Amino acid sequence: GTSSGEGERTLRVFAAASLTEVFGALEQRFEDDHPGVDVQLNLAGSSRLAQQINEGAPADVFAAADEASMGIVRQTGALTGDPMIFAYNRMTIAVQPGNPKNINYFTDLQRPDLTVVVCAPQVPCGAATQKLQQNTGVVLNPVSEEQDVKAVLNKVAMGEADAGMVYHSDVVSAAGKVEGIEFARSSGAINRYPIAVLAETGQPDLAGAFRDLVFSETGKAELRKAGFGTR
Amino acid sequence: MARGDLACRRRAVGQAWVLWIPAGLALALVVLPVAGLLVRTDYARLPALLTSSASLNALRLSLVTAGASTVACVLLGVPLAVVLARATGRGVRVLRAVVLLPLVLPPVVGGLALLFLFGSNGFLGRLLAEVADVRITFTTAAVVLAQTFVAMPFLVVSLEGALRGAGDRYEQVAATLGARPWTVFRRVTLPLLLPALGSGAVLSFARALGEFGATITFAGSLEGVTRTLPLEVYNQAEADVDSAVALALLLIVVAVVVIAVARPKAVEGRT
Amino acid sequence: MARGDLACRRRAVGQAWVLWIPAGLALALVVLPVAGLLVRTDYARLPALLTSSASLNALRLSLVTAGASTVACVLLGVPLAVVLARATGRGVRVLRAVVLLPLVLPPVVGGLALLFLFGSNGFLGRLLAEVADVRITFTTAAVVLAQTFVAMPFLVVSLEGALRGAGDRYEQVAATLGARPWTVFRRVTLPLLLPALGSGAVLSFARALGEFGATITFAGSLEGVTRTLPLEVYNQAEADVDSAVALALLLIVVAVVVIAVARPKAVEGRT
Amino acid sequence: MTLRAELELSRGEFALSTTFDVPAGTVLALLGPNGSGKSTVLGCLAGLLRPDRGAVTLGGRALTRTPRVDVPPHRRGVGLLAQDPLLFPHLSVLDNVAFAPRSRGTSRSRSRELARHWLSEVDAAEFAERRPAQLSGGQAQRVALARALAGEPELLLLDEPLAALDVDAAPAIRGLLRRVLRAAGARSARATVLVTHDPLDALALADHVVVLADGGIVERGVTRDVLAAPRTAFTARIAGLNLVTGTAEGGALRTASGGVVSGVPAPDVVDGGPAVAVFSPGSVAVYPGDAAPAGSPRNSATGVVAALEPHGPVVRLRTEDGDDWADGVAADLTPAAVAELALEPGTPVWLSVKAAAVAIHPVGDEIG
Amino acid sequence: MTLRAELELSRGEFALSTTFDVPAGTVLALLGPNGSGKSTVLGCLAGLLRPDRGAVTLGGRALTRTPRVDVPPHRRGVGLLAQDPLLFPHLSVLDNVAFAPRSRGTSRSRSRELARHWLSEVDAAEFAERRPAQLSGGQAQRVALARALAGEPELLLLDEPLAALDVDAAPAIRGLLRRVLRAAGARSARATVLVTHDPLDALALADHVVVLADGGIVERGVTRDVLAAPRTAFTARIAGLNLVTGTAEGGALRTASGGVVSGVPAPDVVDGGPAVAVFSPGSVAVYPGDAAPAGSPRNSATGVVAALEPHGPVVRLRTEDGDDWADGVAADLTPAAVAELALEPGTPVWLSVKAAAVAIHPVGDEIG
Ligand SMILES: Nc1ncnc2c1ncn2[C@@H]1O[C@H](COP(=O)(O)OP(=O)(O)OP(=O)(O)O)[C@@H](O)[C@H]1O
Ligand SMILES: Nc1ncnc2c1ncn2[C@@H]1O[C@H](COP(=O)(O)OP(=O)(O)OP(=O)(O)O)[C@@H](O)[C@H]1O
Ligand code: MOO
Ligand SMILES: [Mg+2]
Ligand SMILES: [Mg+2]
Repeated sequence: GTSSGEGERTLRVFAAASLTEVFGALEQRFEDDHPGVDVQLNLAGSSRLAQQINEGAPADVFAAADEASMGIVRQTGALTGDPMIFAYNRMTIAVQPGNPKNINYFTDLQRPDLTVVVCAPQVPCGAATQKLQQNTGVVLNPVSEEQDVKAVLNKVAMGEADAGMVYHSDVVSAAGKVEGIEFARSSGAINRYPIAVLAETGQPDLAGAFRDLVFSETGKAELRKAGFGTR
Repeated sequence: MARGDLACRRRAVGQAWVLWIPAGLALALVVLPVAGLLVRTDYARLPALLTSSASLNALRLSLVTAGASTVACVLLGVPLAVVLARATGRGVRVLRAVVLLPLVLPPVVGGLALLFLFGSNGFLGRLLAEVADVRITFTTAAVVLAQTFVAMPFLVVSLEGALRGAGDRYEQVAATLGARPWTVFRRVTLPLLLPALGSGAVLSFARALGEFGATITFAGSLEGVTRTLPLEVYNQAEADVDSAVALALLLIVVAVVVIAVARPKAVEGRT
Repeated sequence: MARGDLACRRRAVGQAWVLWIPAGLALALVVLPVAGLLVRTDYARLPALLTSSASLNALRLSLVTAGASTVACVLLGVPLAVVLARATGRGVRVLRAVVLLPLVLPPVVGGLALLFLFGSNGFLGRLLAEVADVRITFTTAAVVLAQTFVAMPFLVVSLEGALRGAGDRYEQVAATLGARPWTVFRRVTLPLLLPALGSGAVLSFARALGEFGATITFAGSLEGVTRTLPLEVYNQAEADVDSAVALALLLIVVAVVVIAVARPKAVEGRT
Repeated sequence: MTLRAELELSRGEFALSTTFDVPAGTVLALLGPNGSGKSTVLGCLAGLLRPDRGAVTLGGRALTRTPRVDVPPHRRGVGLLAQDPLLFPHLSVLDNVAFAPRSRGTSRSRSRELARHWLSEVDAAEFAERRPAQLSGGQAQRVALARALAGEPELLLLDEPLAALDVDAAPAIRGLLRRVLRAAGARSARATVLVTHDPLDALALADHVVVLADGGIVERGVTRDVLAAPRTAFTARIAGLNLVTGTAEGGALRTASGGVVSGVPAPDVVDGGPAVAVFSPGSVAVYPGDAAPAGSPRNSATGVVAALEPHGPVVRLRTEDGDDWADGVAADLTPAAVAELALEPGTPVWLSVKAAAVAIHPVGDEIG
Repeated sequence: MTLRAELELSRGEFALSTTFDVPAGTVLALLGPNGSGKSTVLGCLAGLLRPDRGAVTLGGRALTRTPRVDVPPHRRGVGLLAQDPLLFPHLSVLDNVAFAPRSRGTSRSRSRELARHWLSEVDAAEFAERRPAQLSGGQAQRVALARALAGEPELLLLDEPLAALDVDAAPAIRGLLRRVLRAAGARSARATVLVTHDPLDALALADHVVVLADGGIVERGVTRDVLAAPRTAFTARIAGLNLVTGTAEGGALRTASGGVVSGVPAPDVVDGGPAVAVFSPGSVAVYPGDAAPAGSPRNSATGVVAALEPHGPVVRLRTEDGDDWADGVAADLTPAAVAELALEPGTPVWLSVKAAAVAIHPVGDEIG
């Protein structure tokens, strides 16, 4: 669909909120490549997007931040083909710039003098944190279980919390407002980002083209720039 | 009100000075955080942010939808308030409680409820799709619907309070002068209700303007179509809190302008 | 009101039947989505959900905090409304607009504003930490503060409308009878304000009960401490929409009970 | 449009029970003490109050017939001027008065024309553009009257229309009401019920009078007859007359305490039946308490001065602790006489009335 | 507590400008047509309205002195009974009356006791437990009066306290006011300003009278003097007298149109000065229009019957289109005379008044 003669077409891409920057850039690129096509990003939490799709939202592409959300949509047979993983994200400890509290290991987060913030177990980053705790036997005592990872990041960035469990990509996008502390066991909880074209789409060609853009070198470069891992 | 012997060049009744203490506290509670926002704003980036197409689209959309839903609230809510305030019977008391429900529903749940009703699997959604080939979800109409849903109780409750407080003496007089109920409504109830309608409409407009949860759940977040200013703020906050704060400032400015322009006329213009 | 010649065994003024059309529409807009929720609820799981400790904790916390912030709204908001409604001078008009700001701030931004003020880098936050070694963020007090911040304008606006509508004739009479301003406030202004105070308090309570964005931003979300029912609903919705809906039902039931118990006394009990 | 009303209603301890007619083209004055139910009756006629039991018909059309018929106020063709002016605060004076014609579908310009007419009738034309809040008490009252009249209702209900009016306005408005209420021609079909405390209003405006007390009718009849020959103490006081109740006995009246009041019996007095003696305060002579009056007056008794009040050119004296009929009697004296007799509250006096000045009336079954 | 007031204020087109004193222990009656500014004056005295310029002192204490002093209402020690009863709707009748003592710090039980006392004084004790909404118009008025009196204010302001009262209540309340307002002893220090339309109230209650018209004082003096010898048409009509203005000329009055009214001049009449002729309606004889009256009456002129109104036992005739002084004159006739002369509106008549019945008063500079 590169012909501009067919008039305005709209491609609706439902993407997890954590993909805001990456997909914003890809939208621009895709629209440049496909004149007459307007990409509309619907950005929200993955599970909310899944809910919307199941209630009949007009989506062409769905990019989720976790496999569980994709699974909810898949169950209803709304996908064409299997979802494909296009990005990875690993957990990291976000601390204030300069690491004033001297946090170096995951076990440091047990220190009673620290204010720690994590995601709620119901959201992907919280699930990952929980998994890490199980793997390591560390028991965190957070002051808050946030609903999304950006909230955790903000609490650290604003100095309310000394440390927060976030994704690597979040530390990258925070551009110096927080510092990431890598730790060895983080590989035990890798988060996978799946993407799929929806069965109800009226324009499988365009949707496929967008998915391909995500997997292209351009896409990968954008994802890496934002701190995601790619295949 | 009816007699003006003491209505002009009146001296205001003195206020107990102790009232100023809690009043000042209340004011501080409201003003200080907002002032804090102002202090923390990154003014250098304001111009760029405010002129970005995303912001302008969101602003335009917010004004249009909040305006439309305020109109809808007034058109539907005023009759509802009048009926509830003046009707007698026990069913009415239950209805009164029901009308308040959207107030307590977390907006996200309200959005879900709307989705369940107007979504393509919902009762009305299917009906509309079959009969008129119309889809509501993810359209600007859905935004207006969501905002109206959450904002209407504000209008209804403020009007009902005013209606009960005022009593129906003037309406009774109008009836004895031969005015049919519709005339009474139009020429007596409504004009006397104007001050309360003013504040009620401001409340609904404000609630609609700030509405987030129900909108994102029911209408999604599509730029230019359903991404209102609060959704754009949320979107920005994902990327960068400071730009979200700057955008929120825009919202504040818009609100203050609207309130300052609309309120004096509606609320105070009853000389 | 003053004369009761026509006050008892009164016939209600007839309502124009055309009013029932928009009123019915308005009612439908509110009732149908809620009914949709009821239909979609998975009743089999209700008992388990509602007795889970997370739900019970959230319910308890919600009732306590919404109650406390309603009390705070009343204690602070009533004086503010009286001062705003009765004071003259041009500064007052600006103050009036300022009081409405929390209404239009998206709650998340409101939460940010509170964080900027009471957070550990905030002006008051640092002050409190140094003077009293008290941290507010992430505590139940923060929840109450956030709820009070967002709910107060509702109280103030509804009261102010009522105060202006009623005029100050009775207050003037009281002053000529030798009542000092504080006595006038306590024995005349306040009792006459009761119906409006009733609906205003219900509005604030409802707003506080449903508050989500400011709470999660400013107070965080920790079971038993800051995770109120809306936060729990939101949390559940991430994992399982149906259980979120069921929880929302709990919220609805609580709200209806509170309103049904509180409202008739406050709003209608003025015979 | 003849009005027939039959009303029963209770409000707390107060119970109303009345039946009366107002023939088309006539005015009925409703008199009675404060709280006797006058405003309540008007409320029922206007359709603002619902009687517990009763029927109201206007020109044969049923307005109320419990429990089924209850025509709403706006379809009754009534006009009510309530005890409070209750002008619509948001409308100008002109639009207030134009309200009724507008409501009946008259064009805006015609309604305003009508309103101007009625405003000038009540001498309030100059206030046309004001808000009600900018009127004085009496001005508001006049505008409210104009508003009620402008509707040209078939049944006009006026609750103390002349209260709050000054000495110039009151007779002017009374004259206007006379013209409007009693005019011949098309409008004469109108029935009017007028609540008043002023016998002058009743005399000037009403064909018939009904006197209410405690929710019941205690007296009724042609205005002049009732006021000239009142049968209850209240009516007598309204009419400015003294009235003593008792039983007719040989052309005189025997009081409950056994005394006798001589007088001129009316033709329909029945010996042994209940009756009243009526005499004017001007016919009561007063003597200092130590000197029993000698001479012709057949009725004399002792009392104590309770009050002395100027009453136009004379001073009206009222007694208390009186012997027999001389209790609570009013007597009019010249100021000179008051000074000469050194009368003041507490002074014991003799009262005397010539029998020729006393009328004895039977008290019929109709009453009570 | 002597009250001294000097008030200037404008409200729209209306401008008030008055100066008056009320010596301690006396009552001033404020008379005047509707809209003349009576309620406005009370509002200024009570501190509810702020005069543009002026001063109010009570017993030497400045209550208002523009532009600086303006004592708020609750510290003035005033009690105001406004034209509307305005009972607090949320308090029982008893608590309404107990409001003022409570506000001054009296204990609850003592306040209630006081309230019960004042309620029984106005004969409203039985309503103590009711809400104001359950009172009739007159009942509410009485309770409002009790409320104003219960405060035992140093300055009492009463705006038509007797309007809406029935014939029994009005004299009773008038008596109560007399007792309260004019009692000797501690309370006699109180000053009272009483607005009324009724000359009877003024005569019964007030020491002095001030007559307002259009915001200015047109007449003032001792009540009896002013009402007996009114110098403005309005006061004359209040007092029920006819009044003709003109210039004194040789013991008679020359009117503006050149006619002469003969009468008995007062000692202070100055030839060539402004003066008035005053005569009562009862002294005016009326003859059919075709027969000029012969005989002694020195004043006679023609006019046309404008209105005939029952006025107590007589009929009061008012003329229009009159020749010279005979315009707008009132004459009292017996009903029999009216019938015999076949008088009705429009009938031309001759009026005549004996000079002995006409008093000629000078009009002083004090007026206007
Ligand atoms: N809402 C009420 N509840 C109980 N009693 C009431 C109520 N309203 C009025 N009443 C009583 O009903 C009686 C009749 O009142 P109504 O107003 O008809 O008197 P009225 O004849 O018009 O008196 P007035 O001359 O003082 O206006 C009074 O005794 C009054 O106290
Ligand atoms: N708010 C106002 N604006 C303009 N004019 C007003 C206002 N209030 C009152 N007036 C005018 O002021 C004048 C004096 O009013 P006031 O109420 O003092 O009269 P009053 O002597 O008490 O009359 P009444 O006997 O009718 O009660 C009136 O002409 C009235 O129309
Ligand atoms: O994009 Mo998410 O669902 O906030 O981790
Ligand atoms: Mg009445
Ligand atoms: Mg007045």
